[in-house]
Amino acid sequence: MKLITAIIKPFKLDEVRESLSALGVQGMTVTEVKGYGRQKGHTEIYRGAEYAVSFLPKLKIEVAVKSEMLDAVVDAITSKAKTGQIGDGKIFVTPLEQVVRIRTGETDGDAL
Amino acid sequence: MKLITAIIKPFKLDEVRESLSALGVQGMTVTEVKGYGRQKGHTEIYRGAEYAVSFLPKLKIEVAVKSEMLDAVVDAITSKAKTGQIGDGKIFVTPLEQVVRIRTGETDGDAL
Amino acid sequence: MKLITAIIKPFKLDEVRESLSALGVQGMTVTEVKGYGRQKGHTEIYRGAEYAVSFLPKLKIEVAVKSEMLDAVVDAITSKAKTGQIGDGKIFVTPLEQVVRIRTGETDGDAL
Amino acid sequence: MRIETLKKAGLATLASAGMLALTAGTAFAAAAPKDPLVAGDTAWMITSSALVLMMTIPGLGLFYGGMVRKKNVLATLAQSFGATALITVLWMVIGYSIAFTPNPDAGMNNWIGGFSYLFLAPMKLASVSSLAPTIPESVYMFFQMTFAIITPALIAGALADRMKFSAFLWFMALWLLLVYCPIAHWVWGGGWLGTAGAMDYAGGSVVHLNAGTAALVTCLVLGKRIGLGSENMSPHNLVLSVIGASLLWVGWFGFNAGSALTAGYNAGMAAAATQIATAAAALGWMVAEWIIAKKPSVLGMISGAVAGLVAITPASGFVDPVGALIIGISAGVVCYISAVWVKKAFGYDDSLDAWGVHGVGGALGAIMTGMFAKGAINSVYPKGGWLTDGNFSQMIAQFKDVGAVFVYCAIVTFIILKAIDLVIGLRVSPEVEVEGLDINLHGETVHD
Amino acid sequence: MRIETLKKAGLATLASAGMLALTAGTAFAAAAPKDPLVAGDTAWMITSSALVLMMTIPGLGLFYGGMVRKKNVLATLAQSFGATALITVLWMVIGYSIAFTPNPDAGMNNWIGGFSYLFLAPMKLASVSSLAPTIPESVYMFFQMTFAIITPALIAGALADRMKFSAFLWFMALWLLLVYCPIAHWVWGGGWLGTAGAMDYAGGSVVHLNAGTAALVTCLVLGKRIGLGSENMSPHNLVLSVIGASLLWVGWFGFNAGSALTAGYNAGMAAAATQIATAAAALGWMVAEWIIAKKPSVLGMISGAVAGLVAITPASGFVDPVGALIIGISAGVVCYISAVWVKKAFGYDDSLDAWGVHGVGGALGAIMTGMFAKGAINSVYPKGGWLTDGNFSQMIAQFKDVGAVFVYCAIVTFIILKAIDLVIGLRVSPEVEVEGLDINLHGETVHD
Amino acid sequence: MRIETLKKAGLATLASAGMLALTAGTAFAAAAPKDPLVAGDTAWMITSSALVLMMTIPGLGLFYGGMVRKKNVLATLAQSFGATALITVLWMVIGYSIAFTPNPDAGMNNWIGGFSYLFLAPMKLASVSSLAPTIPESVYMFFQMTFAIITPALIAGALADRMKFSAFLWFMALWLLLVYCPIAHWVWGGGWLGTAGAMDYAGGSVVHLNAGTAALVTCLVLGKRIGLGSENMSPHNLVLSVIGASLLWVGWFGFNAGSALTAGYNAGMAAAATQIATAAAALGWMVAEWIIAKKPSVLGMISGAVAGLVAITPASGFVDPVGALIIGISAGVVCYISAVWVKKAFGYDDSLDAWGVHGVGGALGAIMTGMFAKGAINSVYPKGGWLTDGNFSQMIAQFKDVGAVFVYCAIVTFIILKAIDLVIGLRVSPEVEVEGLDINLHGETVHD
Ligand SMILES: Nc1ncnc2c1ncn2[C@@H]1O[C@H](COP(=O)(O)OP(=O)(O)O)[C@@H](O)[C@H]1O
Ligand SMILES: Nc1ncnc2c1ncn2[C@@H]1O[C@H](COP(=O)(O)OP(=O)(O)O)[C@@H](O)[C@H]1O
Ligand SMILES: Nc1ncnc2c1ncn2[C@@H]1O[C@H](COP(=O)(O)OP(=O)(O)O)[C@@H](O)[C@H]1O
Repeated sequence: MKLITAIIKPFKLDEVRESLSALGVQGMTVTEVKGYGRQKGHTEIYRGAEYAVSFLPKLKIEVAVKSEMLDAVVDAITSKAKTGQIGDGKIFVTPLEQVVRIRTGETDGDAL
Repeated sequence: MKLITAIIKPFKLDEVRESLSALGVQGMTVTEVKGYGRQKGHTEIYRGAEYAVSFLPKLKIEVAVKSEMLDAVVDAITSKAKTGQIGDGKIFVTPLEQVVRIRTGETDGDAL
Repeated sequence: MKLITAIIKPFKLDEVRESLSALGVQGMTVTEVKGYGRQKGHTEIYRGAEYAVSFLPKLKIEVAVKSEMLDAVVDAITSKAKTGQIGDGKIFVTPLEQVVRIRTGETDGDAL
Repeated sequence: MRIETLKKAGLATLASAGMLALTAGTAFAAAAPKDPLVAGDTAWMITSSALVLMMTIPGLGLFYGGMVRKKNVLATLAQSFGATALITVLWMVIGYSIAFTPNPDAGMNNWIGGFSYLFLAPMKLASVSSLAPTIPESVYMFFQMTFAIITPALIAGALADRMKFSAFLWFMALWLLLVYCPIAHWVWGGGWLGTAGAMDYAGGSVVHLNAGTAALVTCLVLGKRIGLGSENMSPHNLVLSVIGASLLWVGWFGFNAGSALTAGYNAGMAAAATQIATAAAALGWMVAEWIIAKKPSVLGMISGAVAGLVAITPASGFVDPVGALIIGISAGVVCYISAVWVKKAFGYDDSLDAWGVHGVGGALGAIMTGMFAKGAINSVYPKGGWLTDGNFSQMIAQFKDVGAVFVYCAIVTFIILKAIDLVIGLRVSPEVEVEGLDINLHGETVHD
Repeated sequence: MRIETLKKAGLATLASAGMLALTAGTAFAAAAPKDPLVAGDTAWMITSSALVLMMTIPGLGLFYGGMVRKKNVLATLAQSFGATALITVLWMVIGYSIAFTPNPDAGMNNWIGGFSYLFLAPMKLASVSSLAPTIPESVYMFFQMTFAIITPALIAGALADRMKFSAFLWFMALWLLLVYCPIAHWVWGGGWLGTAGAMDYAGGSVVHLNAGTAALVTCLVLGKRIGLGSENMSPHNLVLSVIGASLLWVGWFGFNAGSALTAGYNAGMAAAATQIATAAAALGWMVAEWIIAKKPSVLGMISGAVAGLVAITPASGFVDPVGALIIGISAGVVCYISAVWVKKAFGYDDSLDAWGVHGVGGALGAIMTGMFAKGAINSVYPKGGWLTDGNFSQMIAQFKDVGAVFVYCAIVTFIILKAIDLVIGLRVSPEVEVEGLDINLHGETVHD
Repeated sequence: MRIETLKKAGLATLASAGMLALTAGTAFAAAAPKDPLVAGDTAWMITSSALVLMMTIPGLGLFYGGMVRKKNVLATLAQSFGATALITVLWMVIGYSIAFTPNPDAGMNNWIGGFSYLFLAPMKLASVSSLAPTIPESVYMFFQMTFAIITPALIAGALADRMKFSAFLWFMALWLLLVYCPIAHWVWGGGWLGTAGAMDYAGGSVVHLNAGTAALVTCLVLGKRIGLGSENMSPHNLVLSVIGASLLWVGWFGFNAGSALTAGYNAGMAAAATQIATAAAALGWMVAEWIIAKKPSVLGMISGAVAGLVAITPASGFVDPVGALIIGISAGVVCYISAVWVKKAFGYDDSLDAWGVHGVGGALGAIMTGMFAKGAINSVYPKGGWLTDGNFSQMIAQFKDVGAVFVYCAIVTFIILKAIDLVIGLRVSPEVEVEGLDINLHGETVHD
């Protein structure tokens, strides 16, 4: 199993979620994060003082999938979250050794 | 070492934390997240317009443990976070290659 | 490639970010989290009732790096985030199997 | 009505009702049926009514709303707002009639007002109530309405986080008619307690002890919040509570100085006493907490201010500045003890301390009025109080007042709550309570 | 000016202008050029002006600001605040002159006021307008200014989340001068609609229908918000909206009871009617929503209250409490339908329901004024309305009023918007709209 | 006191103190010791006092609270609220006496008032101060109290985020008694500056320059906030600041128009001037920032409004609308420069620009009063100002006023601060400053 972690632009969430549902992914976890990268931030004005805000709001999506789903899910996220503008974000894939569904105690594939 | 990531219902935090302390786990990190899954969300009313809120508030707990603690910790979380209702959440286990305690520079087992 | 996850004290963010930039790290993702550990929390007063707040505000920094950068980055974080006081935080290193830049579809080393 | 249109209508300016206001201040020297209206008094009393309304919305709503957990803040605001709407209509339909108009049966009048003012039918443009002889009755009715709104709304502090909204509205309606209206009539409307000499300038017993007692009964009937003692229930946003407390403080000048019903010396002295007592109570609570709990909390400072406002309510208009100072300090310290230590000791869950602050503060104020009233401050009560003017008998009148309100209110409130519980149930389900009232009762949340 | 300095200057107290206020209430019996000023009326009208200002800042700003998404809350507040500043200056420069001073040409006066009050030059310390004969003209000018501020500011509800701030300010300025000032003159300043017998106590057509119509035109010209229907656009923080609605309610006593221009019977009855109608409308919307949508939303309760305030605006001062009750209930239910169902059916994006509440509520109120006005409540209009006093002709006058305001406003608003769009563009770029107005237009965000 | 109880007591209505208010407006024509009280003036002055109180709580608290970082918002609110409580009591104990009652020694009276009003002992129900001859002294004392509260509270803008709460309270107390009370006496209480002809209607020098000067000294003594220049210190929630600024604006009518002490022509003209100058200043700052920094920030607009309010404070009641317009525009632009560019250039950390807005704006207003005062607007000062009436000598009086206040205030403030620092320390520890004042000083946080 793999844990796919994607950093995306916030307003892309709904599109991504729908495309993953279409692939049969039944769950995901989303966190509000701040991203620093090639995309420049903005400045805020405070009575003449300007503060550089270098971190931009992003969303982090975490999806645990069976290994065979990996490519399809990565492709779906890549295509749906893309605007072609700088700052579209990244996808990270990490190995996942074990999954448990708390409600039932089911593990691994059954737990997803 | 393993990194255990659990998505749980928010009001279960205190119970889970206490049971982990009892096992000798000395630290954890908690993030407010929004979860999408089998558990249905709710709708919000806005002057007749209804917005489906499909993401529900959850907490993500991250605990780094020595490998030998893994099962005990997973079991403790499973039993304490369980309500038996849909939406109780998941536990994910990923390999952890290195840990450093910033204050002292200690690494791995000593750093936990 | 490796995914470095560091829990640090919030006011250390700017120093850490600058030192990583100096090393050539071009991006990172930051999340507000609450940490529980050896550092004691505080109590809040509510008309005589005291509530123990055992979780303290921390920041979680995630940086994906090529494996050869790993030690330099861990060292930089360790030295910059350190105050020597309890609660300085931890660094966790996990394996990273794949990275994709959403904007371009570049993968792995190129995507960082 | 713009004056332009007055002229259009071909009327001489003096004939217009608006102009009577002008005449009012002057016609004494003239002949003919004099108009009793004083423009300055009317200006002050409409202003006072608006100020007292502001105490409830948004004042009280924010004061309470900031203290609950975030998942319940909108539900808490909905209680103040809903109570305001509901009680306004009920007051117009029947409340004013039974509280502030005379009962034709003089014996009955001791207990309840008349029924001839249903829907305010007899209230004409130029009606003037004998209870407020220099302002339009429409204004007096409105001013009293704002008191009738805030009194039940105060109870919400004891039932926060766990009552159904439907049950809440039924409770507000029944309590208004069965508890507030009779008691207001007893003390202010010509009933037996006023006749017996009770001094209650702006509602120490009628408003605060009354609401506080109902709050105590309600939290006992409802039971504790789920998670009390284990979960962190500290106020989610005290910024809101500070705004609320500040607006309560500002609006309270309508409450206390407005209770003079005129814009004169009495209103001025009541305003001064209110300000002094409130500040002294805020300091009193702050210092007590600083000594005992080591830190002066913001919640403590604003709670102290509210305690001072409550305690000076019956006394303002009767006491001088020094009396106000003493009452204020006492209220700050006593209510700190009652909200913090007594509640802990007895273990009831008066969530936001409606009893601890309003009940205790109201009773304290009523009794201290008997001690510190000064004949020289209010010529209508030339005998003054016990410590100031040696008139011990006033203490008895005050205790009688406090006792009567407490007992009657406690019993009837209990009956009302049990009846509602039987028919539709008082409390939300545990799931709803845990997930939050906002989303479950109103379908909304704060998205911050 | 402190009185101390008065005495320093060696003047007898009576000679000071301040003292004239004192004399005013009394000089009738004396000889000499009597001073028309009534201190009580002046006190009430300055208070009223401050209350109406509070309706816009912070009232309306918060009411709207809580309903938008978090990324636009500061921009929404900036609209109310900026409009207040801009319109104040324009009103002083020219607005008051063309709205409320007579045009020397009597024919022209039907359509527009005179131009001699530019920069308020003729307004001296002791000037008194014939439209408000017992208060200083400075106060009357200020009171009317606060109406001129809130009316255009109301339109912001329809253009939320997508208009440029520069275009917004141009729109406010042009609309004030080309739409509001003429219409205010027609109805209140001596123009043709007032002469034709339209009853509009405090601005059902001049203020609310007018702003509502402009809102409808604006949202049609601007088009829908990006993401409407797919994105969650529910209000980000209804706590702000509840504060806003509450301050609107409280401030509205300045609006309606202030429109009596005196502190007398008319003001009192207008205040009572306002309170009753508002509460009834809040309940009306709440009950309708509870039945249809199964939950009484907080947004619904406060929207209902605002609908009631709007609908009673033209009627207050003409109707009795029962009339107010009927108008209130109707407004709550009708505006619920218009804001929820009609908007859905037609599909325009009146983001915060400026048309649905102010336009529809204003028109409804104007028409119901024709039904429920009572001769006994306002001696200047002894004929009363249709259902109360059988005077059907008033209905015609009211429909004429509504029709004239709607048609004129719709056309001129459309032209103004198109002109601005041509020259500087009305709408922000899609990127700005998606990322948020706060950071892009004002360089600031809320950091909660 | 309800009138019902009056009658119960068997007194004729006229004998009641409440009724005197009625008589007041009318008794001129009658015989006997006439009552000087005017109900309309009293109504307005109680209202004004409540409005000025609202400026501090919650107005100023929110204005400042929204500008600090989230970890300090409650501590900032605690400063305003605590100052209000503390100063109220001190004012009653001694402040009013030394500021506004005459010193029996005429020479001393130039510098400080008398000591016979400790605890307000001589103030009876029907006392009237010679400084405000148509309202109860209780109201005059209360009105002046609200000025005494807000003036020290304004200083909090310069010490935000880093002062101990205990030190803050000591500072408020000592500064009130050693700086504010004497200066108020000099200008308004019969002291040397008023005698010398300084014109300061509502406190340009007494309140704003005074508080601003103290702010400058305080931020120099305290030193900069940790992290200034590197950390993001932008305002955490400007919604709060907009509410605060709006309530300051609304409340300021009590401040300026209330300073007429009567509800007459002077109050009206002062209100109009206040509104115009404020709006003009908001536009002035906005336009200046739009041109220079490319974006009109919300913080800029509200800061401009406050600058306008400050600058018109000494001038309102002396200038006509055009004078107000000029003062307003000047204030907006000058304070923008002072808060943004001057502060940057000199590098002091006047965190929330208490000096940049109140100090600079107050001095500017005082001087422009000397230019634009018009004899025709205030009959007590028939000579008017320099540019309007050619009376250059007024400029000298104004500069003297500004200089005296600046020098005295700066020196005494410095001494007070050093003394407190020596005894208990002024500043929190660096750990506390970094972690936040809310949790460390008050044990509370905002849980949003
Ligand atoms: N090395 C990295 N480690 C973790 N997160 C990263 C890294 N690089 C970028 N990110 C995340 O991806 C987001 C987008 O990256 P950015 O460099 O701005 O644009 P792009 O994805 O188009 O290259 C950043 O805001 C940050 O959240
Ligand atoms: N495949 C997944 N990847 C990541 N998180 C998931 C996944 N499936 C579920 N979750 C998380 O677990 C939570 C609970 O899942 P849900 O399907 O609602 O109920 P249950 O755990 O009872 O099966 C979700 O809200 C989401 O946060
Ligand atoms: N086993 C753990 N797993 C995950 N996070 C941890 C763990 N131990 C500590 N942390 C995180 O590191 C932070 C600092 O840890 P703490 O024990 O307080 O101090 P120190 O890092 O100085 O030993 C905690 O607040 C928590 O966020």
